[in-house]
Amino acid sequence: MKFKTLMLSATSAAAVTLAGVAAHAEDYKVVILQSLTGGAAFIGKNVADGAVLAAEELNEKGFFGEGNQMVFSVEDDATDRTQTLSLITRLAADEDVLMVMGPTSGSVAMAGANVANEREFPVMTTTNSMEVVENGPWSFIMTQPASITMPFIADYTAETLGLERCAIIGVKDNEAYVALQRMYESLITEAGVEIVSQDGVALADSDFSALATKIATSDQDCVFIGTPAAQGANIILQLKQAGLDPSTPILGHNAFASPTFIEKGGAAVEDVYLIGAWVPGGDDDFSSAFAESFEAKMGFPADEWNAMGYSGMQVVAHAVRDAAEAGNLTRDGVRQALGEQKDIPVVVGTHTYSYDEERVPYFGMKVLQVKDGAFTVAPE
Amino acid sequence: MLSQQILNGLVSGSVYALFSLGFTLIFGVQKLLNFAHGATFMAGAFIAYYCTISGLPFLLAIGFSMLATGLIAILIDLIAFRTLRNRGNAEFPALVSSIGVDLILVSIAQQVSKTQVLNFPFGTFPIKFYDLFGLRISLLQIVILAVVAVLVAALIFYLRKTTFGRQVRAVATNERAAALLGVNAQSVYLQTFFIAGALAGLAGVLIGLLFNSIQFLMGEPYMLRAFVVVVIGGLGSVQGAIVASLLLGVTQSLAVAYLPSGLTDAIIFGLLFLVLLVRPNGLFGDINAVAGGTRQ
Amino acid sequence: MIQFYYAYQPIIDFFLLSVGFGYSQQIALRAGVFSIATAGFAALGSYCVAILATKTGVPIFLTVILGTALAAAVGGLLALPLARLRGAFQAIATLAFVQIILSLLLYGEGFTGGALGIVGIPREVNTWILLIVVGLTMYVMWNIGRSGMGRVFNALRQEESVASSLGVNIGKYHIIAFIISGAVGGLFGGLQSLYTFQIEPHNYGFAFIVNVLTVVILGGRTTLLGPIMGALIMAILPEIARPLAEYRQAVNGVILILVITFLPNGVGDEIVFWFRRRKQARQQQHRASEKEARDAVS
Amino acid sequence: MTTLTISDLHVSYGGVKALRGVSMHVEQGEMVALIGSNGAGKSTLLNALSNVVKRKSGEIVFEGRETKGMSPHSVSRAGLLHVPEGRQVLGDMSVYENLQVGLIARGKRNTIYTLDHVYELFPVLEERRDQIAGTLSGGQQQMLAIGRALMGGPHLLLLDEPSLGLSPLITDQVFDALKKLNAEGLTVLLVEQNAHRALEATSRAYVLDRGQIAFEGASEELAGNQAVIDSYLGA
Repeated sequence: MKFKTLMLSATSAAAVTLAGVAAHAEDYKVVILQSLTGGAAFIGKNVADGAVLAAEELNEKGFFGEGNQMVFSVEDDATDRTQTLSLITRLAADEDVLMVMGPTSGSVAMAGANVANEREFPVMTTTNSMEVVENGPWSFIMTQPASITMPFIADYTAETLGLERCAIIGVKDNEAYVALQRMYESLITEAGVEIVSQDGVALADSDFSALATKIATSDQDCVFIGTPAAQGANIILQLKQAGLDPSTPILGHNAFASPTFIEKGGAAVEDVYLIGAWVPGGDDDFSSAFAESFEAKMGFPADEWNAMGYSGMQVVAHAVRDAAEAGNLTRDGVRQALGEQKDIPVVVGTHTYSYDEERVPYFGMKVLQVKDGAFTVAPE
Repeated sequence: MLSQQILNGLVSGSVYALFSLGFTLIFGVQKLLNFAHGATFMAGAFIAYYCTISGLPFLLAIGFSMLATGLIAILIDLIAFRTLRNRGNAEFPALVSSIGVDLILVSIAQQVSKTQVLNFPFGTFPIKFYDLFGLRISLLQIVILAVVAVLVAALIFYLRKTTFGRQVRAVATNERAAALLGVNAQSVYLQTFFIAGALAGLAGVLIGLLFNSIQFLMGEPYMLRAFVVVVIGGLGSVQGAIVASLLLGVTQSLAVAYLPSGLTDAIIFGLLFLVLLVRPNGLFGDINAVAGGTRQ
Repeated sequence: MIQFYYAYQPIIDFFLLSVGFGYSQQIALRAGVFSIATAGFAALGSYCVAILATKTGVPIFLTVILGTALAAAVGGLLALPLARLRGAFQAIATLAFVQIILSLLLYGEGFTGGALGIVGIPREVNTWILLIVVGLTMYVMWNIGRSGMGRVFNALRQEESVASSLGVNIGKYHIIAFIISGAVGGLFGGLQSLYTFQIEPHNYGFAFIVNVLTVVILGGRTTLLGPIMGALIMAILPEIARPLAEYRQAVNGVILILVITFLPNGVGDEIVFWFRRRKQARQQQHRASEKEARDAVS
Repeated sequence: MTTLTISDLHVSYGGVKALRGVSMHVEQGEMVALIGSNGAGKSTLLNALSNVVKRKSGEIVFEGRETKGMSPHSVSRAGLLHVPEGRQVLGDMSVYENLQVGLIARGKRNTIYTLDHVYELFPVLEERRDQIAGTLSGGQQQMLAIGRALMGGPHLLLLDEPSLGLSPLITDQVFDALKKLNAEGLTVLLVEQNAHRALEATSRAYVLDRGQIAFEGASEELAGNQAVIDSYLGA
């Protein structure tokens, strides 16, 4: 009895939250469900900010046609699998919601994919994990899997720079970073680069003195660092302080493409190579306009995840509009339209976003280099 | 490379010592595990960081941060420990309530920092390197070693030679007998918490500076390390904690240098297990207890 | 009701799993063992099931049994060194045990998938299975509570010296408590594997330890109702406190402090104790009125 | 002048009534014995005097001041020093350090009991000043416990079973020291199971039986009253 009363009060509390998003016939209801708190907040919060800006702009521009608009709400998956499961389950039970943009990453994204496929409810997770795609036809990924991004930096290592002996530092306790690192290792090994050492740090670590001394005193002609931006900058600082030969090229992946990287690393990260989908400030009309309006709205410059969120929302909006125009404004209609998106203008990569037949996203990458405290496109 | 790694380990170990001393002091006096010690350490780094970026001179920021973490520790005692202690048999309840305090402090720091990794602005402390018999040592490392050595000596002097230190040890050994001799145990508790908090706060600042990184979760690995330190050194033993901290720092450095670095944790926690098996009271648990061994 | 179940099913499942882990934690505390090893047992059980289910053709129900047995065996082994330790040292040693398990899971990439964990575990467990297993676990716990073993555990928790003076072999009962704690932890770890498709070492870290401790502290350390109440509150809290989402951890912290300080027995135990006291009072009253009646007649 | 007055003191331990209306007094300069069988409530009475256990009701007036609500350390700082049963020396600390801790209760009060005085009374403490207290023999620990209390400048010394576990020879030494202290003017309340020794050393005595004063009078008189000794002390 007591149990029931408690559960009922929980239900009504939830109903109040959802009532905020009123439904009209010409409203396209999408929920942006990202990690606003918890371990992946540095991704999810930024993606959500970018996506919200995009949705507002599209509504303002009348993108969906006369009188129509996208109605969106932002929810927090809290980087917590259980809460994600319950939120998506509940959203799936609300027939007005067409799709969810989210959840963010890791096991949370995977959990979201499970429910989505079980309940036939389209989700576009932020992650790049192919397992989400393989989980079923209703779960999509927004970012490019390692098999697409890592060749950019691996080719640059082996061919453009012609390096031969690489030391690798990765994160041991985060699956996304491990996956990127493994991909890089196999690509450069194939290209004939020798891996001289492999070390894993924990995300919470900050003491790299022993590791830095070990690498600074060993023999290699490049160091690849596959960690988050702030941690990577810190590792590079400690490597340089431990006396690493300043001419040794240091390479990283797209996690480094964040203002934090330069801010934390200062002079130590000068000349570091990395890949990024986003060139800060933008590198064509669309992306420059985005950079400007984002900074005007938020008061700080957009980073890679803001740009990703903004781009992802463009794709979602096109899919929703295509479904509506095809007269099939159902979850299944949106799902089909999403998987068929081709050459959507975005602000990241090579500026167009497409899903292939396997629903793998492609928008390209750029090899960047830190020069004079800013990201610039690396010399070919 | 070997001697360089030992040096790295000694520097890390000396900061572990600073961190663990307060933890072991509280255990020595109260026989309670203060799980919020890691969060106090984190708070020290945070407070000094925000003081520094708001323009306070760095030394003043350190002083302010130590004062603040000392007071935080006193609050922890008042909020989480006092009622439980008065009720008796507080060992388990106190662990739980200090975990509660830990969650609160970490959550606040998470909100304040928006989960970002912070670092002291460049130039907060001059980066200079010296070549010492082929060893590369930074000014900061020298300062840290010196500060820790001075503080540890001061703490030992304080516990051994001053009236207050004797009161601390009296309460640690036998609280009731101490009360009958006119020792005010409550004030001893508050003072040991203050000292423990201030030392943890300083350790936080030093770690934040040395490794260039301040974040809301930074306390957790240090808390786990402190468990290793106090078990190997003997819970409540000040000398034991110092020796064990340095040993741990060096072991860890060498493990990273010569073994697969992914195994470091398994190695140090395995070591802890081994010590518990062979010597349940720690390597130095019985002989060198300063803050008191087992309560009579 | 069906609609309700449909919308809240993950919360219900989460609640049932929490209850299971809660019993694993509770049995140790109940016997006076200061253990936080449940996270390690759960990790062992879930990885055993996940590895067997994805890499071999072992029937699913057998994988769960093997996972349970593995965790129980490790629990028994763990008890041997722990029997020599007391209080705080037991807590630290069990924490070290969890850390060792986690770092081995991260390190043994070829076998455990490292940080990536194991994916594609068949989803064989649903609410009904969880409900049945929780029911069975409760039945076993109930029997332990009623048996002599339950009384020995109570004696051990309250005063070890008294128990040993009564000729109780403390070590033996600690080992039994650890084996049960391991078995239950491993069992629900295995079920969790088969429920969530995917597991990673991170699932069994500090957050897990705090959650399962909270369930038992909040609910109660001695009664069957304890973990149920604790898990119920922990499952509902995030739903009704969604506006506090950003401070969820802090809210958990405040709850821990308040409960352990002002309601040291936990919500569930307090409820059971209240009913027991009322029953006793009624019986006394009943006897008194009977006596009165007799007196009046004679 | 009356040093200590106890009126109608009741103390309960978890429902068990340990003291049931005890009234007694100790005059300045007196050495008074409190005797009684095991479990009569002697230690409880001393613990209630030093506020280590809370009383249920009754009054305790020490040097004209009601001690109710004072914490144990304030009571000892006021000059009421309690040498507990089993001596309870600070086992990890040296003899000298134990004596130094004793100083805390003295505060700024003047007293004739200096370190030299204690060393004169118990020369063995000076010989072993750097030894760890836990390694002393039982008799030496008892001397240390008394010496430590003296450092606190007592106006009233409560002694709980000083002869417990000591050889007759050592017991003699301890009692000689107590007599000497009393002769110098120290007020002492002595709890003993060894009734003959206690009565021989003191001027007045109380017999405690099941939480109540069963008999009081001059020690000499009591020592001669074999009937009382047999019925209350079972010795």
